[in-house]
Amino acid sequence: MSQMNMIQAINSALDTMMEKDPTVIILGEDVGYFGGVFRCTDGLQAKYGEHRVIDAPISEGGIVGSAIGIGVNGLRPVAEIQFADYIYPGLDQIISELARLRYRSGGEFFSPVTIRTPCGGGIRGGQTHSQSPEALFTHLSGIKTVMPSNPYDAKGLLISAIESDDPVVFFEPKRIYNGPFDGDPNKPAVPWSTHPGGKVPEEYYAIPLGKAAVVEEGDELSIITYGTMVHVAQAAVRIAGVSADIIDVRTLVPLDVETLTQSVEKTGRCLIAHEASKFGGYGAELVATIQEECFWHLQAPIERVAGWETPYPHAFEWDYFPGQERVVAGIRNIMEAV
Amino acid sequence: MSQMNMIQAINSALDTMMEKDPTVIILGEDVGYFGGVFRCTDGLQAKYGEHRVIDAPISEGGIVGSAIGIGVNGLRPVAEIQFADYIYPGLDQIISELARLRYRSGGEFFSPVTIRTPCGGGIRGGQTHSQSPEALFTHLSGIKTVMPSNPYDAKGLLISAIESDDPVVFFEPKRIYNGPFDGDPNKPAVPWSTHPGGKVPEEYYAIPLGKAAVVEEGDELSIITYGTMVHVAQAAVRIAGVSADIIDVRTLVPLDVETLTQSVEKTGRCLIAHEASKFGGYGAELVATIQEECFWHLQAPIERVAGWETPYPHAFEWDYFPGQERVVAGIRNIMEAV
Amino acid sequence: MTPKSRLHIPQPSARPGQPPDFSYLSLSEAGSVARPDTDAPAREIENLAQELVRVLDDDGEAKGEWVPDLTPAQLLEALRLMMLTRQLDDRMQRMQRQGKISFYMQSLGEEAVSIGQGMALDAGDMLFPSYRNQGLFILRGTSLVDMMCQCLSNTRDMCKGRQMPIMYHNKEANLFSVSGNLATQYPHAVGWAMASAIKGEDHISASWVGDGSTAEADFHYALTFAAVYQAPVILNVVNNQWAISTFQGFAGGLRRSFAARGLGLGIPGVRVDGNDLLAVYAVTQWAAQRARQGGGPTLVELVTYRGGAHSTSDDPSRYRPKDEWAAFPLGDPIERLKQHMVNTGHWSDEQHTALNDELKKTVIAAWKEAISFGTMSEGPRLDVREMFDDVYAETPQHLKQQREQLLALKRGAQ
Amino acid sequence: MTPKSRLHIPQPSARPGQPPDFSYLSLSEAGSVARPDTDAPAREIENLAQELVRVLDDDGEAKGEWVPDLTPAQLLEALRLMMLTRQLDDRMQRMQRQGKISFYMQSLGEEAVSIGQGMALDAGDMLFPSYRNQGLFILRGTSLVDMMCQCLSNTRDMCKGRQMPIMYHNKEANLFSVSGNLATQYPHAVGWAMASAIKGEDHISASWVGDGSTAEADFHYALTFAAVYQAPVILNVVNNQWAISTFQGFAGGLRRSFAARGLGLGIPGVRVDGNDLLAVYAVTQWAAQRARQGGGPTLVELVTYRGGAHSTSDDPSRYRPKDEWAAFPLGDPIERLKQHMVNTGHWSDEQHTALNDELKKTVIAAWKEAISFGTMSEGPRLDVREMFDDVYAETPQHLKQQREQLLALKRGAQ
Ligand SMILES: Cc1ncc(C[n+]2csc(CCOP(=O)(O)OP(=O)(O)O)c2C)c(N)n1
Ligand SMILES: Cc1ncc(C[n+]2csc(CCOP(=O)(O)OP(=O)(O)O)c2C)c(N)n1
Ligand SMILES: [Mg+2]
Ligand SMILES: [Mg+2]
Repeated sequence: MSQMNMIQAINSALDTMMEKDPTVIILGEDVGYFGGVFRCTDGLQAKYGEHRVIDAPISEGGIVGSAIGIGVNGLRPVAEIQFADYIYPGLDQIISELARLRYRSGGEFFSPVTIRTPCGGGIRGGQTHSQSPEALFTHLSGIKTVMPSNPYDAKGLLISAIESDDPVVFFEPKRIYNGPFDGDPNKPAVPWSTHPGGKVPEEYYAIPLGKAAVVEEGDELSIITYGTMVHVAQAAVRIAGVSADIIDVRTLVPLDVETLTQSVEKTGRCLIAHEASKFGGYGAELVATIQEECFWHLQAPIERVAGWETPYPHAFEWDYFPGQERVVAGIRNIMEAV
Repeated sequence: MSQMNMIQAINSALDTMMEKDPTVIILGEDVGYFGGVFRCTDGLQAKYGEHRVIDAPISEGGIVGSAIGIGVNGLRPVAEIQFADYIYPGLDQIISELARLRYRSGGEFFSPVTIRTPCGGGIRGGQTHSQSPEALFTHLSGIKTVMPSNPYDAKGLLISAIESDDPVVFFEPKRIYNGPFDGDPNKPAVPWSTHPGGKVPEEYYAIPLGKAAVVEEGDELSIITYGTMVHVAQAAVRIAGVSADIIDVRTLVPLDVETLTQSVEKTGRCLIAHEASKFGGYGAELVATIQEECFWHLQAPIERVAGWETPYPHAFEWDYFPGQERVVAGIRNIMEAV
Repeated sequence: MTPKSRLHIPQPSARPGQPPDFSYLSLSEAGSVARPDTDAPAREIENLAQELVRVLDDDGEAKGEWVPDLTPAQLLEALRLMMLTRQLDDRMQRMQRQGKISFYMQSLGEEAVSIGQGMALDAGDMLFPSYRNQGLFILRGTSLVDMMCQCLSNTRDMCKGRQMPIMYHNKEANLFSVSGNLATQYPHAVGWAMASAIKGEDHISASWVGDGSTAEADFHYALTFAAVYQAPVILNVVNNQWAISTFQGFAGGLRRSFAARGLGLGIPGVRVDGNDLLAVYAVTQWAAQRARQGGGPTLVELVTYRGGAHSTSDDPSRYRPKDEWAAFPLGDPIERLKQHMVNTGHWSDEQHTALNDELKKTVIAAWKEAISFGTMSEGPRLDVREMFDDVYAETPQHLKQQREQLLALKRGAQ
Repeated sequence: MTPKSRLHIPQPSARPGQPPDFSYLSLSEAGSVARPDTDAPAREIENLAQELVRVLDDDGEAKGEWVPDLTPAQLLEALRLMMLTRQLDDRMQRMQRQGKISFYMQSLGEEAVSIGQGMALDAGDMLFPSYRNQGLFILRGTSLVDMMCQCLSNTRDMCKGRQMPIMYHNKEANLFSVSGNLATQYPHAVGWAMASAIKGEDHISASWVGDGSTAEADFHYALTFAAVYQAPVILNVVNNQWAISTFQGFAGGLRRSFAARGLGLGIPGVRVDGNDLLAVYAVTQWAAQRARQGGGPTLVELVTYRGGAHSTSDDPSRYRPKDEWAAFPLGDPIERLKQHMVNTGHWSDEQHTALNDELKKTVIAAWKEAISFGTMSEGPRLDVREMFDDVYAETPQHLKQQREQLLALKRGAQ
């Protein structure tokens, strides 16, 4: 067991899998000699060579497109898209090809591509380095979507993603690369060593895709969230003084409906939080699913706390970010509803 | 007043706007000399010339990208994407540029592009000519999204879309280009002349964006839907023998929340129907919004009837399509819920 | 007055009612283009992207350095496969007209592309076809029945009813799944070739797109990645002059050949008479050898003509002269190979007619067998439960539930 | 043994700790490249994509047919603007280091690109810059204070706080909004030029991308559309040898010049010494004239070197030799123009130093003024209500509600 931040945990997952499985290769912009702009692939090219950790042209569509072909030829590519904000040129290859290949070929062809990409705001990245586009992927059939909230999960889930014969889009909330972030930008940053999720085995382990984690248990309210917002929710619960289940969805598709509904059936109240814009966001699906499954248990409307319906603005980052105050306000609304 | 099918109504909208506003131009694959694979632009190049109705290279990204520049230079481009299934190569330009240009430039630049694209299944198009990807657009800030369900609305809404200084993605449910379709593929096709929406003025008129239409009124249930499914819902209501409000959303963004909530507050029961896959579909947002606004009025869970979580399969088209039976089953579920 | 900038709109040489005019096509004499070594530096062979490699002259004589080493038996096999492709197309086209299948796309006039190129490649080479490469499937032994069953979406459909007609694949035969989205297969081929090079294998890959599709991003991705990593891949552009209703000028084809598109990335381009099976074979063999010996990608442009409608949904008489194909200077690939074989004494008109009749019968017999596995309206049907398979490697909970939901509904409806 | 295909990985000529090596760059003698007429057919001037147009030789002498018609006053203005750009960069880089702004990108070493090209274009020409074209903004009269306020996201920020630093725009000056997404501006420029041609105006457009960005789809879209419609546009590739940590070989730059990328579409390419203001000006003027007279697009490659880090988030010492810039054979654009002007008797070392000091003061004064409109941590702040404006032309209901929600929350928090 080591102390790792999320970058190190991701690096360790990649290292573990490259060691274990010689077919695993990495492809992406600046991932090779340089080790990635966030250093997630640091040292891997030196260790595994230029043919397994490959610097790519600046071409997200080409990266995904060629990764599909690489995967069809028996290798297991892990592609890095430098920022989730830049994944869109690759969307056609993801939607039209990667997600559908197995289906359309009657199960004969598939390409086990994992796409890693840093997402989310809070790093003064403005509208082109802060986006959380997960909802564009969770609507697709044939792709799994993952977003971890701590180093331990990041490693275990990334290993599962790489091992999966299904394509996986793996979102890494970059605001918590170096430490958990509770949503208060004025507090000094804390390292992952202050958090249980910062303890990460050096060796191989896998966390199955499709399982949510109950991060905290309580009985008045269920908070369903993922990524950075898990930590914000934890802080907000303290402030609001409620006893809440906090559920980290972790795998957005396929969704662990059971864990969610069990909790909401118990608490009767539910808040959903994510950083992405609210309208048509992944939270809408969570509301819809829970409403369908737990309608008769609900004692108050399910409330969503999410980004506003605007691009992520540079100067108003903390007004945009659904921080503690907004989560607390959401909790109060729900708790006061009668 | 003329009798028009939806293709003629769209053609008439384009013609009306090109006549009225010399800055309106059309760009797309096969739209010029040939008049479009669905013939929506038939005759327009002959009438307005090759510089206003422009055949484009097969390059959806290039079409959207150049249309943005054309729009910035004071023209008003209407781009056709031949099938909504092929819009993905243009997504980066839509998401990263078209939707954000006004915002990111502090309101100084904008490009009033309208993107028309045929969507939906039921024409034996298999997984690459049947998709309804509206949910990928409705999550974006800065774009309006429209889907008409009849010729009259198609013309009036398309004119508003073209006149709008905001970018609009205009989905045309191709199954109802030639006639309303109630979801039963075994019945003989009926023409638009059998439907009040087939009466279309030759001249200019506009239907404002952002207003839903109450297609039928009733008091037991609200069915909220759009596109082809409006007709399916009408047939299903007959079969189920319920008295229902049927609301045609028409403009998906911005959503006319008021019309929806008024209805659900009245009926206390709500069914949402669309052709796209359910998970993370636009229906999820409708559920979430209505649940938030009308929670205390709801007497049953809101039910979604939608495409399955698979690509649109060629042979199982009618098993995939959320037809009358499924809508009726949904209605029964809701009506029986206690 | 100084000339002024006006938006230039490419113009085809003829529209319906006008006489066909192919004067825009630049042709070379058969046998006139030299065959460089397969390791010639890209910069030294740029002429190949401009000239037109032709072996068969107008009289069916094989000429010059590109004459390939093909036995009469091989040539006969090539002829047979081209004829079989055409017979299949003809039959399926008619079946679509009769409402037996929902859609079809012929490769009429372009048969030499798939047959000539396919023959020049090894069985271990991976092919990423477009929708107009049915010949590759036939060549690599996909049975006609299997192909028809795919078009019928019936119980033996390799795609399990999920794809429109003609979207074949054949895993064992190293033929990738055809996509409805244009050009997306191009970067796949490059990635596959990269993986082959990473693994140190010497299989290469090849892919095909149409002239119109070169405007898509994937064309650029493929060329860029192929050039950067020197991937062992053959990238083919089938320039059949038309992309539905727009002629190749809308893909920039009048300004410079499609073969030239990679020159700026150092990718050699070869422009070849796509209706000359011998030339097609020879050029492909050259490019394959180049790739296998580490010379990286080649971009091959096959100059041909789309003899039929774009698809069964299309009516070309609206946008091009009806008799354009007849005026195409590179003729018909089947006629040309036949003529060559007759000239060399290995074939006769009678044999040709007999073979054609035989192939027609083969196709009809195959069709009979195919429909015994079901048609769209009659006979056995695919199990609807399969609709929910293969979305993921293992069917997840939510899809199992949806399957149950559908089955319950169907039970209820009975 | 036959050679075999292996995945080729492009290698930079030197890594940290190794001596810089620019032997891979092919250079021409100053004055050696002939200047063709602006209406020369693309095929006849392909040499321009290979050779390197240079006017200033190593001694600062202006030579050959490309010597532009620039007065000493104009040259001085160009020098001043390049120096000002560098002073601004230097100041802003330091302000970022001090935490006053969140991010910055210098154009160190590339100043001649924006200044030389911008000067050669008309005020009515529309420019679609990349993030490293700050010189265009300075040249077209955007005040330093406005630029700084943008970087500060303060109350006078033209972007109303919505964009990271350096994402300027200037509508009146015909400068488009800089995007954080690479290369997306390229098809915009082509579309703009198409519209200009449709309207029969004679304004042209120009856009810029880096060497690395040429691998993006938008590069291909822009070239294709520009070629097909013969759009009056100048497409520029600033080849500064690096794209963050990957050198230009990863964009195919070692195989063939970037200027050559359009040859396959019939787009003339011109490779120019990007650190030679006179050559840059002359080539741009040539391309502009060509476009204006209906000759369509030109692809210009400006060979230069990224003198600084990619951005304030980058540390180039990890991937390239520290002294690489000093060894760059095309030198420093400011030094080279200065030397030329000193040689011709229009400038002196003393004047240069004095001007530099003056510009530094100008920049400091501007900074003082800029921060009076607020910094990230102090002074006046943008009104948060503006966060909800400009998403649409008119703020829709749901955004008004969200604004109210936020304001209520903020009131509650007080
Ligand atoms: C991404 C995408 N855009 C548009 C289409 C619609 N479409 C199908 S075939 C075709 C024309 C292709 O022409 P070309 O590439 O020349 O191939 P050909 O049909 O001539 O073989 C078009 C526009 C598509 N299938 N995919
Ligand atoms: C679509 C997209 N992908 C990736 C990035 C991240 N990124 C920003 S700059 C850059 C390098 C660009 O290099 P180049 O085009 O050579 O321009 P230069 O920085 O050298 O001026 C990268 C990869 C981005 N901004 N947009
Ligand atoms: Mg074609
Ligand atoms: Mg660069």
